[in-house]
Amino acid sequence: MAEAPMLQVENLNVLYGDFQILWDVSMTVGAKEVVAVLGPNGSGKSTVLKAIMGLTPVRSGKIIFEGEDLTKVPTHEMVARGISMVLERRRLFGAMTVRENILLGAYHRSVNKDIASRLEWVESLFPILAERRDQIAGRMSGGEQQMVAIARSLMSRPRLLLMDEPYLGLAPKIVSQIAGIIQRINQEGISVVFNEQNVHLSFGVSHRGYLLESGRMMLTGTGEEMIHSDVIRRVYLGV
Amino acid sequence: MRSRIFAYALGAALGVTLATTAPAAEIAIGVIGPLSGPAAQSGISMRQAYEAAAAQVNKDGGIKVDGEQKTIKLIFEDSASRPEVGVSAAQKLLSRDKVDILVGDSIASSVTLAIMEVVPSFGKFAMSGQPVSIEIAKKIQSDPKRFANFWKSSFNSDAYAQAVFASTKELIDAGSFKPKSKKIAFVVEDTDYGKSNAEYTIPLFEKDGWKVSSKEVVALGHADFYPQLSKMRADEPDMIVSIFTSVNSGIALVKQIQEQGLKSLHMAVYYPIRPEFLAGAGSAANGLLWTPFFFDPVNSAQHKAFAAEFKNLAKVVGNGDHAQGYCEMMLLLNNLKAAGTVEPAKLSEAFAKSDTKCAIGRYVYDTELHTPRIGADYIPVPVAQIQNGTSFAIWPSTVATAKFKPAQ
Amino acid sequence: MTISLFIEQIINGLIIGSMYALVGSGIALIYGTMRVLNLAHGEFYMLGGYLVFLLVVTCGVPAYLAIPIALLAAFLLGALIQRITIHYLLQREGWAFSTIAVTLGLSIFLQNSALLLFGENVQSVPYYVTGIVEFAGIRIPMQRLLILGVAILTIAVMTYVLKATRLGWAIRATSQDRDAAAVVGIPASRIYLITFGIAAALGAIAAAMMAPIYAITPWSGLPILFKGFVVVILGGLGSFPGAIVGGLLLGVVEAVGVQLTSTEWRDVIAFALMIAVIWVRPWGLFGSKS
Amino acid sequence: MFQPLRPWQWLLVAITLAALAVLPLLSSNSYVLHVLILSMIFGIFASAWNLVTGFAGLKTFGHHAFFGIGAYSSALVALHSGLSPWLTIWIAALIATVAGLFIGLPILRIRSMPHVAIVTLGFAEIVRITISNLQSITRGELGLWGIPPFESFTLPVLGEMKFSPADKAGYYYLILVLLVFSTGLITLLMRSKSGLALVAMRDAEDAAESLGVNLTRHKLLVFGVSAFLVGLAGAFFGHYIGILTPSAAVGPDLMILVIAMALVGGLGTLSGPLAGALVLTCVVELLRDLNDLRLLIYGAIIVIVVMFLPKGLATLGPIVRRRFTYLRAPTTSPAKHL
Repeated sequence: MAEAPMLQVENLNVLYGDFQILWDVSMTVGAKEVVAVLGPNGSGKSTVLKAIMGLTPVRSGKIIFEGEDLTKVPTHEMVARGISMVLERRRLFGAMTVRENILLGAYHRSVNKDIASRLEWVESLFPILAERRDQIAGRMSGGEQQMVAIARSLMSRPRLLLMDEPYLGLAPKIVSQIAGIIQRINQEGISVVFNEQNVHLSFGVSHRGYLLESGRMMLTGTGEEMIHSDVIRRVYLGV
Repeated sequence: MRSRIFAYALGAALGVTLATTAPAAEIAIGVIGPLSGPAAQSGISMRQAYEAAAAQVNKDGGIKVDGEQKTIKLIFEDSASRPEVGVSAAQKLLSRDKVDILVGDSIASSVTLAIMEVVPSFGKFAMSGQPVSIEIAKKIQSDPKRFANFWKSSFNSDAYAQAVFASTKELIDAGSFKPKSKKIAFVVEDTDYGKSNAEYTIPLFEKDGWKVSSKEVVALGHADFYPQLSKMRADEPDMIVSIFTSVNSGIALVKQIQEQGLKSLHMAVYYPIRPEFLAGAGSAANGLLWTPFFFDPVNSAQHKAFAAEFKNLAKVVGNGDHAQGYCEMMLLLNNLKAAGTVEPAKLSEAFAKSDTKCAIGRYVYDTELHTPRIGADYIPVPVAQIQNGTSFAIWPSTVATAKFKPAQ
Repeated sequence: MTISLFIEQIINGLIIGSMYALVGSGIALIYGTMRVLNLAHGEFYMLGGYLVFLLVVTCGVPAYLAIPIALLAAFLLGALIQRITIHYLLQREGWAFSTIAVTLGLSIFLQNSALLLFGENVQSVPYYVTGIVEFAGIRIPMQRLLILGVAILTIAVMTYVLKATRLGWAIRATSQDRDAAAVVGIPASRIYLITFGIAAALGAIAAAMMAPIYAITPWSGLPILFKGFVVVILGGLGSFPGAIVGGLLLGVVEAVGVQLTSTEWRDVIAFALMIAVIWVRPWGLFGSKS
Repeated sequence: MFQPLRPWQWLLVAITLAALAVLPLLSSNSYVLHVLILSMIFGIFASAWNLVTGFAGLKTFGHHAFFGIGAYSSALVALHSGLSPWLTIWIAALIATVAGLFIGLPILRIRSMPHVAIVTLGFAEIVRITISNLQSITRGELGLWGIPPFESFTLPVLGEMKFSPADKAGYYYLILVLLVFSTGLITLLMRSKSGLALVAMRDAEDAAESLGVNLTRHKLLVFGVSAFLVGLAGAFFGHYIGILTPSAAVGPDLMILVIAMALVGGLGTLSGPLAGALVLTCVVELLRDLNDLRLLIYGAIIVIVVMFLPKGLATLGPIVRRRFTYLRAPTTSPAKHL
């Protein structure tokens, strides 16, 4: 059992109406691993993460986390199982303060014990947020908002963190800052799955990657292996 | 024959069973009135009263028509106080049930006006019930040939205006009401009833040197009169006239006038006629003047007798609507008896000559307007005052059971 | 117009306006959290009135007990209705329209159920408190002051719940971003259920307080629904504080309007104002553009 | 949906029309004709509302305003100018169109469906209260009466076309012609470039916009045509019933009725609203004896249809067919093949 990966996704099929987005997608994530899901625009990267989290209904396939089948578990129960997610474009509660946003991360009954120590831990990762705690979240810069979103998702002390396009729309300087944060989170013992279009950006922090094209898993491997793969070249450069 | 079969098939397809025409020994009278919707309470009272009158006649062996003794059969259809529903109901009664006579609407003037568009082309006799709108009479007058066989069984809407004005004038002449500035305020409901009654009343007062200080038109069922009453308290009118069909509005207004401490003489039109008014308004109603006080089973011996008889016939406690409805149906049946036929022209002749006494008065027609005459000798439109929780007629003197008492 | 008359009219307006605010805030809460326009909201008001009537008049329960019981019943009824209709529609395509359509059907259904159960009769509840307060030429009955007091209390409690409780946070979070709320562990469907119940209860509070003044009929919901719409448009659809301010504003405008003109065109003015607001500021007079 | 009809479909349409055309020759029962005439009036109304709501995706709740405007305009113009109703119904329809464009413009600025719903409801209330308050012109709630009926004329085969409550053949054929006209106009519009753009925009507004479709113009065109047809139906209604009151011609009940018809028949289909109008008009007449239950059942119908038959009665067909297919050939579910 100890050999089984932390997260196991098997033959996932997802449809929007009559349009099939994912075709038999399978992947695994190990404990304390950072995995990047790569793929061009519209390849279904986001859908993979949303399907794992239960935000998108799954037609067929299985999602197994720490030996438990989570395929039918509703989104709001996921934090109780140890999975948390940072949504695409931050998705903060814009009218609420930074502190309120972060505290909501510990909303679920299973994780709203010892909130003070969780808050302390999260604020130690993002000292700037402690200073800005009373600011309205919607009025912050993109990078700051991303930090709030990550802080919020960490309040439940997840064992697996899903990040949907964490670099999207951020300035290069901020991107490297976020990359540092991902590494920092991973050092805390948390597995991370994130998706990203840019191959080189992805492999700075990830141990392993998956390549999606038109809803199908094309390739997996370490950064080094993938960068030199013909498939990558074909998908990205149209060769 | 073929057309009958087809109509039957279509009828069956629509789920409509074609009514078998009434057996020869019955006179079918179709009645249209509100059995649902905002006026349903009055409509249901009218239905009970019509049924009681028909039952009375049938108990006495029916009516001899064309040499044959026949009983009365009433077929009721709902109008929900809506003209287009009333038109459908009339269509159904005239062409499906093939009624001999149509009565409608029992309450709503607008439905009556709509039914009048339908009946003449079917060549049947028709009569309206409680509707008072003068428009009905005007319509009859506008085309006497077309409406030769349409008769009203209630007086015209200006009767209330005259009662309000004449009784007020009498109170002033007798010295029991002394207006300081001759200012009058109106609070009326946004229905034809409210607006047209105000329209007839205002000129009578204006001609006599009164000034209308405010005219507030509120929605049907409106119940918060504070803004209007605050305004009036500042104006200090000598008299307030309120006209509602909704008892709800009436109760609220009377209570709120008391709360605001307004001292004006208050004359109400219509709503205190409903039995639930006194229960709702309680002591706030004391001193209120109102019209039309048709039915007084407490103080009028004649009405007391009617109430007992009606209780016996209908098994319900009679109210003003019952008295009117019973008298209207009796008027129709008496005239039917006199004519001895359902033929419209003959029936109209009987109506023109009718002189029928009933609990609420004596029915004699203005033959040009096809409308019963009003006045002390015919149908009085009495004004009442509520004194210690009971209504007493105070005007006209011929029917008065008490004297006006100024408010303390 | 004298100053005291003017003040009296403002007070008249605030009293009625506070009731518009309660009804409007229910519409705003429902729209805010689940983006559903509830055309049956007037019927929550109507049913709340009948509940109070049944308890106070038919069963003789004292008002201070009857009103909380009626509130609870209205809450449960609202939640039940949400669970058997809106709940399923929200999971389907085209929910924005189908939810409006289903609440329209519900509204007619509830009106006519009330008609069958309670009849056409106009029902009324006796004043909860009697007496008149008089100062500086202004007369206000205690019953009306009670209305204002209860409205202020209700708004204060609701504000506290929304700002400072776990449930309130969950409602606000869900209304701002359903997915983000789900991701942090907030069960959206349960929040929707509770919000619907709370909105129904807010309508019932308004009905309970108005029952001694505005009598109860199966149709009393419709005019109040239209007022509620004007209120939420003025305040910005979906904004709780906006609905409160919008309600008070509408009440005062109406009362002062009666003083200055006649009552006849009051509703036309209210609707025209509403359309004008949508034309120039679709997000409401007090809402923010985003 | 707007493919050219196949031969058998043409045949079906022809048979239906023929049956409707000969009906008055077979039955002189004016009550049956009355019910059918009402069905056709509401059929036009429901199809025109469906044009805006079902096809163009603009969810409005205030179309009864155009019905009332059409009804009152035609009646008042005919009453005061002495023009024939044959002419005034078209004038009235144009007036309703102008009103439609007037309210259509602000609505098109709004994307939010609830705002559109509230604005259109509010607009219709303004129209209703205004008609009700302008008593000197409209006689308010008492009802505008004395509306001239259509003039009779003689046709070669069918004989004299009378327009009277007892002999409804004339009204019947006229509304039948108007119904065919309205259905034809809607079909033509939906098959045109505008129609295609509309359906595209309903399904994906942003996509259609990026393709360079001028949404405002198309939406406004549809809104105008819809108001025109509803106004026409209203104008006919006025001359037919002979009396107009604000609550009957502009009341919210009317809109509720029409919404129920379109929903029951199937929103976004051509025949749905027509079928819904026929079914519900007959149901309303059948429930006449049930008085208070009438509207109760009606509300329940709307709820049930929205909950269980989201595409109206039209969905029943495929459901039944699927049942049968399933019984005959219980094949594996399609998901397995993916």
